Amino acid sequence: MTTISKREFLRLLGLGASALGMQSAFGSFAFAQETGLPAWAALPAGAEPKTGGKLVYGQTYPNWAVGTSDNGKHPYYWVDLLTRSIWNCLVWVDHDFNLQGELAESWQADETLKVWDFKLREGVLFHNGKEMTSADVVASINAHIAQKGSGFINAWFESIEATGKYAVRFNLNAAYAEWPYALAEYRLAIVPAAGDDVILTDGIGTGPFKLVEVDNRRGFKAIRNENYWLKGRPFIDEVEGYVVNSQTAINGFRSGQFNAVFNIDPTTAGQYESAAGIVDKATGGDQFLISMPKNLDMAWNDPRIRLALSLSIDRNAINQIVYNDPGTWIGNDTHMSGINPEFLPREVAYDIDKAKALLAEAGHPNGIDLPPVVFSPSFPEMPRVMAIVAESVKKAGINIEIREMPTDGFSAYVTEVNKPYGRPAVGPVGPRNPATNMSRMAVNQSEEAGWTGEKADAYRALYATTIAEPDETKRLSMYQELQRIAQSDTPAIILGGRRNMLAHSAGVVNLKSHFQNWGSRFDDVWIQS
Amino acid sequence: MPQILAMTVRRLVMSFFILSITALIVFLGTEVLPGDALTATIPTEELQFYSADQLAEMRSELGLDRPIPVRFLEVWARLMTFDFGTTIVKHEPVGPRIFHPMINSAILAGVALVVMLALVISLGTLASLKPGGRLDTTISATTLFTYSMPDFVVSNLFVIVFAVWLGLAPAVILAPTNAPKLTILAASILPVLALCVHGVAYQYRLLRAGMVEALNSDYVERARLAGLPTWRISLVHALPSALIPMLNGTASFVAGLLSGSVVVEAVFKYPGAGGELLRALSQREIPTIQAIAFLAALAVVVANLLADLAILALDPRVRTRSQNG
Amino acid sequence: MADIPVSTPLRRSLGWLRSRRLRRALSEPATLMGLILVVAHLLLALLAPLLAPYDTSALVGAPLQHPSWEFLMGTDQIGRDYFSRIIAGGRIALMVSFLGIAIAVVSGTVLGIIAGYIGGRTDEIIMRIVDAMMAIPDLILIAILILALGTGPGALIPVVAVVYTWGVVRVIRAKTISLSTLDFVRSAELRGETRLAVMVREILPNLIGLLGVELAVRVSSAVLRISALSFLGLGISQPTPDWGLMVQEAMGVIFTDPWFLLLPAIMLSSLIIGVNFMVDGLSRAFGITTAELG
Amino acid sequence: MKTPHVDVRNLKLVYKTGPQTELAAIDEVSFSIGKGETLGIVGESGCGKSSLARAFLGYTRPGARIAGGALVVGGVDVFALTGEALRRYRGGRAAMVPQNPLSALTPHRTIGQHMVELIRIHNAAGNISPTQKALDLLAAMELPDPSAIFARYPHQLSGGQRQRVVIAAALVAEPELIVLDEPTTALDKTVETQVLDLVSRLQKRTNTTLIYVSHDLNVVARMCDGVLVMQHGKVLEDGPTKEVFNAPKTEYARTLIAAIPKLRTGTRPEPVRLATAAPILSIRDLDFSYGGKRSRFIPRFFAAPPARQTLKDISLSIAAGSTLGVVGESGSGKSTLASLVAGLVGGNGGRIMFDGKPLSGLAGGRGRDLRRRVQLIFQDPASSLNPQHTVEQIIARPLQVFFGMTRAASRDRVVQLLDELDLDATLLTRSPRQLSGGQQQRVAIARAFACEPDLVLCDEVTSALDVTVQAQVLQQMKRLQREHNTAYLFISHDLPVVAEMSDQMLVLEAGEIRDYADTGTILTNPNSAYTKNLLAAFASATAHSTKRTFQNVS
Repeated sequence: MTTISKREFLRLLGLGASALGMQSAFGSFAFAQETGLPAWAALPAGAEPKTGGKLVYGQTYPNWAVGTSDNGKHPYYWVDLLTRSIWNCLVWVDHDFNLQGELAESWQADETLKVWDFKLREGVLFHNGKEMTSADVVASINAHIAQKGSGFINAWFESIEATGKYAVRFNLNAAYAEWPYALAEYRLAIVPAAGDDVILTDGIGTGPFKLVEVDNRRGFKAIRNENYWLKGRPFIDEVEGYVVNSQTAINGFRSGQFNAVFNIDPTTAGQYESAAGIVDKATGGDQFLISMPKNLDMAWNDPRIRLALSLSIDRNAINQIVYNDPGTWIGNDTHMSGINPEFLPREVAYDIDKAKALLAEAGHPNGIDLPPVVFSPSFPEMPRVMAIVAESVKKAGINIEIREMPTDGFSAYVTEVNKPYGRPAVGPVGPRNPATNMSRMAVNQSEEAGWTGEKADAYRALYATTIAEPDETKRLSMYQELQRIAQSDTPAIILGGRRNMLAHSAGVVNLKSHFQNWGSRFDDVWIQS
Repeated sequence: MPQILAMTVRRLVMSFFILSITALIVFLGTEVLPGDALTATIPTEELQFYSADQLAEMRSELGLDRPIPVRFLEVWARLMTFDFGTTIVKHEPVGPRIFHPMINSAILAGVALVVMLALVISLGTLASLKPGGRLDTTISATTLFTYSMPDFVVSNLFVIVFAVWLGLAPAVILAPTNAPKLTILAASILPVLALCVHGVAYQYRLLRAGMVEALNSDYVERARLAGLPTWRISLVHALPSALIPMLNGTASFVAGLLSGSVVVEAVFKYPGAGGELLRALSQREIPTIQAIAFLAALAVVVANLLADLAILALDPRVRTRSQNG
Repeated sequence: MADIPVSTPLRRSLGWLRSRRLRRALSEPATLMGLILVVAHLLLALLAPLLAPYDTSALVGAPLQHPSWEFLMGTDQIGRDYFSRIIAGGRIALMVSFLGIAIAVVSGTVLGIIAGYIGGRTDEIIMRIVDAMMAIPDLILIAILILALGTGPGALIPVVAVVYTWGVVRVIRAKTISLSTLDFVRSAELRGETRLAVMVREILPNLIGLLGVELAVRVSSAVLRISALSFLGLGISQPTPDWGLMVQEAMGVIFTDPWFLLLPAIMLSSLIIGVNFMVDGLSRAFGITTAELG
Repeated sequence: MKTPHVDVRNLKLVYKTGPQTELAAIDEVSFSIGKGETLGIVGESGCGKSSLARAFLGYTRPGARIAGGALVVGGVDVFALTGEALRRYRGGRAAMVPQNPLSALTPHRTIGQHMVELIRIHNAAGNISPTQKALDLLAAMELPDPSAIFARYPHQLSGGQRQRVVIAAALVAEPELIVLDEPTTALDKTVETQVLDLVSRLQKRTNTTLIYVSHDLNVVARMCDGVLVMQHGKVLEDGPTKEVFNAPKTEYARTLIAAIPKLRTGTRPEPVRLATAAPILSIRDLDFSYGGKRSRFIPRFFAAPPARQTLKDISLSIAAGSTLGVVGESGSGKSTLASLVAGLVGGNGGRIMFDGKPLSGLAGGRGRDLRRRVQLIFQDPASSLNPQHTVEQIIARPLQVFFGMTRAASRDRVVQLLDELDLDATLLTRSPRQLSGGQQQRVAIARAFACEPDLVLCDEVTSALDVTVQAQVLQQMKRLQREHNTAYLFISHDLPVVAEMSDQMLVLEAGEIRDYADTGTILTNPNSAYTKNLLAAFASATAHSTKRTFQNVS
């Protein structure tokens, strides 16, 4: 008799649900009955977790936002320090891109896809001992809306109301089939209800660790939350995280100060492995993007030139040289990531001759000088990616300077060169579900970069229809159609995509790199020996 | 003595003017910029949430729309009263934010200063016992060599050798910014040494030049001919005079030390004002930049004032002169 | 009856004396080594494009290769020829420093002579500005100015000039003051020479040696500062080859490929050490004291 | 024959001049001195006398070394001493009185600290406290108020006081040999006389052997039993003072002795000229004080305020083509007088008339012609000639400024001027640093005469020169005066030199005129007590007063 693991069984169940076209409308709610833990929290077979120990990790992702605030206890400023050590959201996206209920046990939409009911997990205690109820969720979400916490929900959000002690209802202003995904955004943490000016500032959440000390912009210390709602978790007694640069991370790891480092520079993997470190790669990670402004009289207002630029970027070289990961997916010039099932690869992604032909067609047979773009590095390897891009496009006769600058330089460029609003937004974009991904060129005003014209209008119209479509299969093809529209006009160019990597010492077990920078969990990690 | 007091007061008044000019320079460098200070301050990720009207409103709220002289006077008044204003985006007071980093940096620079002076004076005196001797040549060559090593290279090598390979000290300073100052002190051993490697050379050259001059002087020759022991000649007769050129260079030296500590702090991740400054520069957090630059200048001016007083104590001729004039 | 000259070599002509001083200075191995290093660095900076086997930004091989005949110093993290980048790594910093310092030396000399010779209130005003400018640590001042002006060579040159002028003013002023007490200045004044003539004709020629030394010392210091800024991520940025930036990049592979750090560090150090040896020897030969250099 | 107290045999001292080359500063020198005797070592600058002085203490300057010979003091082979023994010998058995007492005293230590330190090091206090011993020594040096001196810093003392202090310091351990290196060069003549008398008295009491090293032959003649004449590191003459001075055996010694400025009270030249010529410069009731006013040339924060040198009620006149000599000691105001006339400082009470027209204020405010006609020659040519200019540029500049000459035209004139001062035309392209002191000063004189002046102010123009060179320069200046009919205001502290040069003399003390008359009158019949004193000081110095017989032991 074939034994099917609980996990496998649930996956099959999920497939069944998606065959009905309703998978995303109904949250997963199955529990591993024996342990009282949700299925996604199950440990690998044969695991013998140990309790105790301390995880000290370094994180190379510099979150510039945190520097603008003194309040290190605010979850918004925790993308670098990995929010989920302290807080939980209603929903979590797991390592396989599945939605999992975190503080929400299940959810359901009405037929209009405008009213979403969420059932909350019962018996969840905040770090301060207070039980989490719908009042807290309502207060938290309202605070996020007021503080403009996530650009991905504001456009649709109408109101939230408590429909019971452990139930809340979202009312949207338009149909949104993938609303729960939007709520998985790391910022949308659930915190205890409090006054408008106090809420979100006390560092109290429902997460596996309780905040002991935050050194604003440098690091934090936290200890085990004995009342964590995932029973028997976490395994570790203490966790400390520090924001460091790539080199400091290596030094700290090799000197034994860190037993894990998140977001390592792929080139430095050898520095960890030569010190007995274990490198773990996620299926995906952030992509590097330039969205092309079209409001000024610039060469790339011509889609042929944008396409030529895209076609002349040797993305395989990036994968090979920077990530030592030849043959992996390459970006398709939309925000869609290779790990999205809806991802639609370009038919031809690298073709110098075609690029040259396009340039000639656009009136630049001898090549073209494009205006410089500037970026501020978020991931350590980013300057190298940019160097390869700038170098490889030369082969097609395109000269473009991609200059590294601190954040301010970027902004100065924006305000000086690209008045009034167009900006060559160069930066990393995190992988999200298609609804969120595709919204970035449609509703997110900072990233649409002034994409105008017939195709932009068609794209926006189709986007509204798509997220109102309840049938997932249909949505998938519509998402692909959206990608085709975007690709035909190339308003943005994806330079390359990284796979998040972390390194940990052999003593740290079950620490997994998540494709979303902020997605890593700490409640299922333990320290061996 | 009252004359010396009067002179001190005069120097204090002068320092006040110097700091005012410093404030002006900092203001010009930070606020009278090409581009808009406010929008530049808001990180890219945040900018999406503001409309043009909101930005205009914030600008007028911050007073960035007023004439430059008015704004300078305000900045001047703020800096002079150590009220460093609030950060542009979050309206959080700058003072408390940079208080601990400043103290930590002061500890680092202060300890480095003391260690360096002790090192320089003992090396300079030792070398002067036999000018041109093997010790003298060795020290001169070594300091010149270490001077040529960029501080960012030295710091990194220190981390690799002493922390990663030998494990004598932590490679990354994890002590929180507001840690007890003894913890900070303990954490500053390697950074201080790294600072010294580069910094000692400059001071040593000045001191040695002073020592050579003093040792070639008539009064040292007289002391030799009068049968005084060599160590006594070096310490009692030559050293105090030799310190004067070194003390005259205090301003550049302390300024250089603070420059170096920005680099060293970055390498060690020392919880000091250097890191705060780099962050502020990256984000164009102008009130913070102004505050740190101003406080650094204040430290230099104060150090210079102290050096002047030390010269006054060391050289009775200057004392008499200041009484007369 | 003729006077007895102080010593025989003084009978020779002026030019000969100068070269004799130079020769005496260069007879010291350290000075000679310094001069050779400096000249080598200057030649390298000037001729880098001719000497480099590859384009400094071209991706010519697999990343992180060890030295070979094809790639004399191996390749860097993205497969650019490291040798080509190393020899070009000082170009921008040196050029920016040299031009910036040249401006600083000229403007600093003008201000310094005026402050030192005219004295009085003019001196007071100039010196208080000098004090204020020098009170701000140079790295911070450079960073602030870069913020305002940017990091292109066109912006860095004035930044370097603005930051380094004041030290020159101080040194030149001190020397001018000591020169002004000499009687040849009195003599010129008694002849009724204008102040400008006294400054240009009488004082300036006596500053030439000091100015040369100032130029060299400050160029080396500016190169260090610029590379430190690159290291911190505030200065020169990719793909321009720069030693400070290279050191910063090399830190990521230090434990497996240490020469990536050593090569740019050695280049930077040898330039600084060369300048210092050269300046030490020459200033000894031309009687410029360390104290004068400030 | 008595055993000599100090015995020098074939002493050779060399300086390193290059990696392989050495220069002998003292070459095979031998002589000896008896106990309690006084030996003078004379010679012009660079003759090796200072190196010899230090060698007595077993000391050579860096770069020099003893290359041979022996030096025995009281039976001790000095060159054999090392380490602790050498240290105890220095200051203990032999002591040195240094040349310039201001620079020889550590500036940041009080006189008391200096003295007590030495007393402690040499255990010289006996059964009294070191402080008491120091006070006693200072008192023995006839210093007024020793306890006040004790607490002062060197720069707070007068030159004479400092000189007494360094002598007291040398006496701390009652050494048997004291070497005095140019002990009174920095002092005024009247003070020098007092100090020398004091040293003589102390020597008599303690029977110390003394060695005087000096370029001032007057001092040696006055103080020493025997004298050693040195040139280029070699001893040219060696014998009892009287013999050497009265019957020098070598040409060099003859020249040296002939060049000593002497007070000649005999006939004065051409007094007639005074009576007939109109005054080119006349000064009436001149007052001047520096108080409150600073020279604009001295920056405020750096230079010490100048001494409060004041002039009171100065009236004088100089006839065209004649010389008025001004004599005074340091602080008498004589340089201020020159500065005022030259226009280096301005703002005075009283009147200065030049050729019948008022001459006042700073030089810059005077007309070009006035600036040309009044020239100043400075004391130190090393300072008054721009080291970066060639001789030609230096002399040609006034020609260009005042006569608008072109380069080519000025070249001939410069050569001519050089020729007038016996300077070779090959010097044209030299820089001042390449010239000897005498040549430098003659270039400075040529520069002054290039202006074709009517009045030349000479401020201590020969004090930096050796006596033989001084004699030459003075001769040339006299000749130039005759040829150009130029008037001189000749200022010096050296009375014989002034007397030699002047038709009339003026004696200044503390800014006031003590005597003003024909040179002959002043020398023979001075009015004031001050002038009499001054004359006495110079007269006694000049007299050959060997009080003892010199024992020639060599």
